Amino acid sequence: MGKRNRNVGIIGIGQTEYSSHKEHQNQVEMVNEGVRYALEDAGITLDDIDCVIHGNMELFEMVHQPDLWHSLGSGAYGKEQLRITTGGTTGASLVCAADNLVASGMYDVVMAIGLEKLQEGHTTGGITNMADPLWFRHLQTGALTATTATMMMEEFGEERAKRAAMKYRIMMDKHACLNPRAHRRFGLDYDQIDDLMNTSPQLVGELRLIHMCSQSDGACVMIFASEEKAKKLCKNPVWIRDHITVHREETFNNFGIEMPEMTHHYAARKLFERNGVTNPVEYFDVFEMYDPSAWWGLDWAREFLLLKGDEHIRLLEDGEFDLDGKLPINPSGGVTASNPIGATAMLRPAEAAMQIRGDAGPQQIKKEVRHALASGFGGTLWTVLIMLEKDLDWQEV
Amino acid sequence: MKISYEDTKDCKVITGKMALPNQYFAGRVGSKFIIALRDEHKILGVRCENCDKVLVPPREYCEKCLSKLDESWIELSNEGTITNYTIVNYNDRHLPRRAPYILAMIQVDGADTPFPHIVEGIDVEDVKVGMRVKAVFAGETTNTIRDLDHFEPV
Amino acid sequence: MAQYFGTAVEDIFNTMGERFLPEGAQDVNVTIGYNISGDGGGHWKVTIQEGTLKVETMDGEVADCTAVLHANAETFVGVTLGRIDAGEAFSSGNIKVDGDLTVLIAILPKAFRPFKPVVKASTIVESVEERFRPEKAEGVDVKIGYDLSGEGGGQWTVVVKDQTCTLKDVLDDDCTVVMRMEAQVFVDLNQGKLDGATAFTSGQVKVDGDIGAAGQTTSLFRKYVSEGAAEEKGEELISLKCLPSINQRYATGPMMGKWFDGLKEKKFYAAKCPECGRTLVPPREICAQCRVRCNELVEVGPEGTVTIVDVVYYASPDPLTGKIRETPYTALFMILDGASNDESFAHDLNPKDIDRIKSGMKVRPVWADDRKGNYKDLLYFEIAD
Amino acid sequence: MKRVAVCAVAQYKCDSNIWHKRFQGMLLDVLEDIQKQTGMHFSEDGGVRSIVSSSDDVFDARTISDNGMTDVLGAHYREEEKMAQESLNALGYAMSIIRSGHEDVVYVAGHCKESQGESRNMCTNLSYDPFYCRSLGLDYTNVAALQARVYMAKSGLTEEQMAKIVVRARQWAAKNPYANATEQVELGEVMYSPMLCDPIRTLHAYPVSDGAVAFLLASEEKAHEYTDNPVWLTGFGSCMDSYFLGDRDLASNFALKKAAGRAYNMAGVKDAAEEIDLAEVMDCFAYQQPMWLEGLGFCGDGEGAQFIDEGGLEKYHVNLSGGMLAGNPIMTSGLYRAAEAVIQLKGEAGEHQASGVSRAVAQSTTGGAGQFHTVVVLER
Repeated sequence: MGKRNRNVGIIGIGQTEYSSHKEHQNQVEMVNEGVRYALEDAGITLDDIDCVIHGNMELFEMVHQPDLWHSLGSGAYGKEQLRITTGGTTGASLVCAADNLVASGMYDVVMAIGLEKLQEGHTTGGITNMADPLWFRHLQTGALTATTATMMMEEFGEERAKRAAMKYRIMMDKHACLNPRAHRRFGLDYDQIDDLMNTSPQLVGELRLIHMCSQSDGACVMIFASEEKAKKLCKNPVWIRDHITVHREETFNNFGIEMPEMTHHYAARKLFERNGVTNPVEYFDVFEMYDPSAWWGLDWAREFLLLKGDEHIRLLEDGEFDLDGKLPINPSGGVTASNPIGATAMLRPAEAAMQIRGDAGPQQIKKEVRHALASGFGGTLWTVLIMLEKDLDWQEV
Repeated sequence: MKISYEDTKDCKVITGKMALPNQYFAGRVGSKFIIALRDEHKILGVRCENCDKVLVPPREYCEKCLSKLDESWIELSNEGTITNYTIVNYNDRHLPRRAPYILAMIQVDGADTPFPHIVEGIDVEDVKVGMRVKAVFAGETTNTIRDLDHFEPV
Repeated sequence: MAQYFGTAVEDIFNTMGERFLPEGAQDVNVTIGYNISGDGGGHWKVTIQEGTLKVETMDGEVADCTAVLHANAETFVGVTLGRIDAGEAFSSGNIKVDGDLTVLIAILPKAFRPFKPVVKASTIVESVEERFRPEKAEGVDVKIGYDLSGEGGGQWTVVVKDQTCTLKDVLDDDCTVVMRMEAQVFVDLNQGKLDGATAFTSGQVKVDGDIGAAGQTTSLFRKYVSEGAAEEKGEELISLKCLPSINQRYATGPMMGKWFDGLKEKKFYAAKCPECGRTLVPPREICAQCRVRCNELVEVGPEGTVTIVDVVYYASPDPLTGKIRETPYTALFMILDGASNDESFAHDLNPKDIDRIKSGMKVRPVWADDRKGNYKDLLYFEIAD
Repeated sequence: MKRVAVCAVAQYKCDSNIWHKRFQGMLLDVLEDIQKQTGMHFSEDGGVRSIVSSSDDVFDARTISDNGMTDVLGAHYREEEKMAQESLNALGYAMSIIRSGHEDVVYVAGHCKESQGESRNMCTNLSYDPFYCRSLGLDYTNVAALQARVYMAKSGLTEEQMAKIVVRARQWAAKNPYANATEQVELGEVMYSPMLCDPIRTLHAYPVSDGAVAFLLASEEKAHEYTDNPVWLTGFGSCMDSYFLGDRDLASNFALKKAAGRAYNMAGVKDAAEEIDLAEVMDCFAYQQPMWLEGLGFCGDGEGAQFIDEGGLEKYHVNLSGGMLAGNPIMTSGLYRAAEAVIQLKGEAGEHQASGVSRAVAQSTTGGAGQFHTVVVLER
C-alpha cells in the first residue's frame, strides 16, 4: 500500500432481507430491490452513479455473464460496469475494487452489487465444481471438513472446545435474532449448549448441523464516493482506511504435518503492521467476520486478532465478543445466520459501516463505534481484510 | 523422471460434463405474463409513463428511470409485425428448432418494443421485414415465453 | 383428531403401507422410532426388513431403534408436507434424532413414496363455486353433472348461468353433459396425476351428452389446489426446472497425464519443485510457492501416514443422480511416504477400518483390479498392518 | 495522477484445439514469457503483490475459475481479483489499482479455451434469462445476425465488402505469429461460404479458439525497473446497453460511442480520426469491423461500408493482428487486441509492424450484439 491518491467514503448501503426462498422475485428484481434501498439510503439517484460493479457466482445460478441480464435492475444501463468475482470473497473483493476505482480518480461514485439466489441453483454441486475436474472433483472429501474442530479439541480439550464453539454459535443466533434482515433466527439460549453440542446432527466429526452456515438468497449494495463527493452527498460517510487480499494455492493441501501460516493471520499481520495497529482487540470497536461455521469463526478470531494460546476462547467465555463486550463480533449474526454467497463478504463491511454510522438498528452496539474490521473468506482459504474508520484522522505509517 | 512440455505423448483428453440442476423463478411480474400466455392466450406488456413506452416482456421497474411498472399492465394484440429476422442455419442442443428456422423480432400491436420469437408457417426464404404475423399458442406449457409457441403469417 | 396443514399425524403413518417401495428397501434392515409430542401425537415404530414393512403404534416412548426421531406434531407434519424446512427444523432442535441420521436422509426417501394429503372427491366438487371464473362464463348456459362411483363417490350438478355458478348435490335429469367415473379417477384428474384425454380415450371417463361442453368446463374453473400443496398466499408463481448440461473435454497436460499412467501401474507420481524440493501430489505444472515450473516427477508412497481423520456423517446428494453415498465414511488427510511434510494428500478410508483409524497410523492404497488410468483406479486406503 | 505504463505483454499462440495443455499450462507459458522479458518477480519488497486475472466460470466449467489459476498467476499469498467479464476490463481495473496508490506493479493475465466445451453457442445461450430469451435459443451468433441485418441496411454494407474484410484479416493474420486462422481465402470463397445465420456466413464468423495473454503494468516511477520502452495506458471506458434486444437500436452503437467517449476523454483525445493511428477491434463477425469503427469515431454514423472502400482500414492500421476474425477466444479477445496495440507501439511487431504509430485504441465487447463495450487508449 502506497500513499492513497484520494480518500473514499461509503455513502449508501442497501440490503434485501435474507431468506431461503424468494419465489416472488426473479434475479433482476432481487438486485433491483438492493439497488433501490442503497440509492434511497444515500439520498441520490442513478444519475449520480458513474460505474456499477457486480459480482456473484455463475455456476450457482448457472447464468453466464449475469451482469448483462441483471443490468435490467442494476442501474448499469448507459453506465460503466465491471464484474469482479473471487468466490466466497466476492463481496469483499467488490468493496476493495470500488475503493481502488474511486481512489484512482477514474470514477467519483461507484455502486457495488453482491448477490446470490442460491434457491435457483444447486449450491453443493456448484461448490464441488470448484475443484479440479480431473481429480479432486471426484472425491467428496474436502467439501466439508471437521479438521478445525479436531485440532481445537486436541489443543483445548474436547469439552471446553465443544462448549466454546456452541457458545459462539448461540451468541451468533442471539445477534441474528436482533437483525431484522437475518435469514436464520432460531431463538437459541445459552442453557441449550449441552443439549445442542450432543444432539445436533453431526455432519463431519464434531462439525454439527447447527454449527454450519445457511444457504440464503439476497443482495447487498454499497455506494462509494470520493472524499469530496462523499462530504457533499452524505452527512456521515464511513471511510475506507485500507484493505488487503491474500489468496493461496489451488488445492486444500494444507493439512500435513507442518501447517503454513493461515492467510487470515498473514493478512492481519501485514495490514495492522502497515497501519500501526499493535493491539487489534483494543483498537477495533467491532469486527464483522466471514464465519462459515462456528468452529471456524472461533478459531479464526485468534488468527485475525493475532491472539495467542487460548486468549480467543477466554475472550468468548468472558463475553467480550458480545454486543457489550470489548470487541463485539458479528452483531449482524454473521454467516451462520445469513449466507447469500456472492453478497456475504459484502455484508461484513456493510454491517460494520452501519455500526460506525450508528444506525445498524436493533443490533447497534451501545458504545461509540469508531474503528471497524471486516473480513471475507473464500476459495481455498482466501482472505480479504478491510479497515473502516469513522473519522479521517488516522496517521499514515 | 524429467517431463518435457513440448512432447505431447503423455497428454490426454478426459471427457466430462458441466451439468447442474436449476430451478428458476419468474417472479410475480414474470408469472403474471406467463400465466396470461398460458391460460388466456394473451400477451401483456407494461407501460412506463415516464419514458412513454409500452414494454414487453414486462418488468417490475424501468431500468432507465426506476419507475415502478408492475401496476400498469396493458393487454396487447396477438398480431404484430416482423421488424427484423435471421434464418438460423446451424443445429445445436440449446436451439428450440432444427435448422433452418426463422428467429425474428416481432412488435405486437400496442407495444413500443419488439421481442424475439420463432416464425413458422412460411418457407424460410419468404420471411420479410414488415410481414404481419399472429401468435400461435402452445398446447403444452413450458412455463416460459414458449407458451406462445410461434408466430405465423396472418 | 388434530390436524396441521390439513393433515393429521396418523394419516402419515396410516398411508405408509401404500407408499412403501420394496425395491427401494432391498438390503435395508432398520427400525425407526417416532416420538411425536403434542395434540395428535403418539408413538410409532417402523420396521423395514428384507423388503417388508411393519408399522406399529406403541404405548410409550420408543427407544432402541436404528434411529429415533423426536418432534412435535406440527413440525413433523410440516416437514413431511414440505411446509417447514427440514434443515432448519433439525438445526433449531425442533427435530432431534438419536442414532443414525442417515436412515432418515438416505433410506426413507428411497423406501417410501412422498406423502400426499388425502383428497376426497367431494372436497374438490364442493370447492367448485370458489374456483368459478365468471369472466370466462359470458354467455355460457350449461348444467354439468357428475356421477362419481366407488368409495367417496356421489352425484352432483353444477349449474352455470348468467355468469354465476351453483352447486346441487343431486344429479339433475336435464344436464347438458354428465361425466361418469370412479371417484378416484376424478381426484387423480384434478390433481394432475391423470391426463384428461387419456382418461377419456381409455374409457375411464364416460361422457353423456354434449362433449363440447365437457371440454369447455376446464376453462370455467381455476385448477383445484389441495390445501397441503397450496402456496400460503394462494398465488401461482411460475418456476422452471432445468438441467443445463455442456459436455467438456478436459486436457491433462503432461503432468496429470503421467499421474493417470502411474495409477495404472499402482504408482503415485508427484511433481518436484526444482527450487524448494516440495512435492506436489497430484502433480501440477508449477510450484505456487516458488513460482517456478516443475520439470521432474518423483514417485511417492504408495503408503502414507495419516495426519487428520474426518468421519463424514452427512454426504450431499449427487446433483445429477440424487444418489447419496453411504455414510458414515471416513476421509483421510495423509503424507505419502517421501512427500513433503506440508503437502497433504486426501482420500477415503476402507469402511472396515473406520473404528480403528487414528492419526499417525500408516495406511496403504487399495487399487481397482481393472485399472484404466482414471480416478476410479484408486479405491481407498486401509490401515497397513 | 500517476501515469500507468505497460511494461510488457505476452501472447500464447491461438489455436482451435489446444488439447495438450491445461489452461494452467498456457498461463504458465505467458507468465514465464513476461518474467523473461522484464525480470518480474513476486517478492514482497517491490515485486508484484497485486494480480488481476480474467477468465470465465462457464467456459472453464469451473466455479471460481481463478482458483485454478492462482498458482500460475504467482498469486500465492498475494492479492488477486478476477475480472469475470471480457478481459479488456482487467486492464482498466489494473489501471485503477496503480492510480489509486494501492500498488505500483500489477500483473494481468487471462485465458479462455473455447474448445473445451462442446459448443460456445451453448455457453453464450446461458447468458440469457431462462424465461424470455434462453428458451428461444438466443446466443451470441443468432443475436449478432439480427444486428448484422439492421447494420447492413443502415450502412449499405455489401457481401463483397464483408468478404474483403475477411480476406484482408487472413492476410494480416499470416504475418502474426500468435494468430489462429492463417489459411488464406479468396473473395468468392467467403461470398459463397454456407449461411451460418442469415446474413452471417460461416467465413464471416471467427473460428473456435483457445489462448492466453499476460500484461505487466507499473506506475511511471517503477516502470523503468522492467522496461526501457514503456507504452502508456492513458484511457479506459466502458458502457452497458439494454438487455432486451427490442429495447435497443441495434445499429446505433449506443454503448460503444459512450465507452469510446469516456476513454478518449480520460486520454485527452478530442478527435479519434485525427489523433489515433491504429485500431484493434473485436470483430467476432465481419460486419462488426466497420460498425465498431463507426462507434470508435473513425467515420460517421452509417459510413462504415464506404470507409472500407476508401482505404480506411489501412489508413488507421485496423486489426493488423488479423483481429478476432483470425481467431482469439471470446473472453480473452480484449487482451489480445491491446497486446497487439502494445507491440505495435513498442515497434516490436516484426513482419506486420506499422510505421509511425504513436497512439492506438483497442476495443472489446461482450453480450449479444455488443450489449457491452470496452475501449482503452494506449500511447507511446
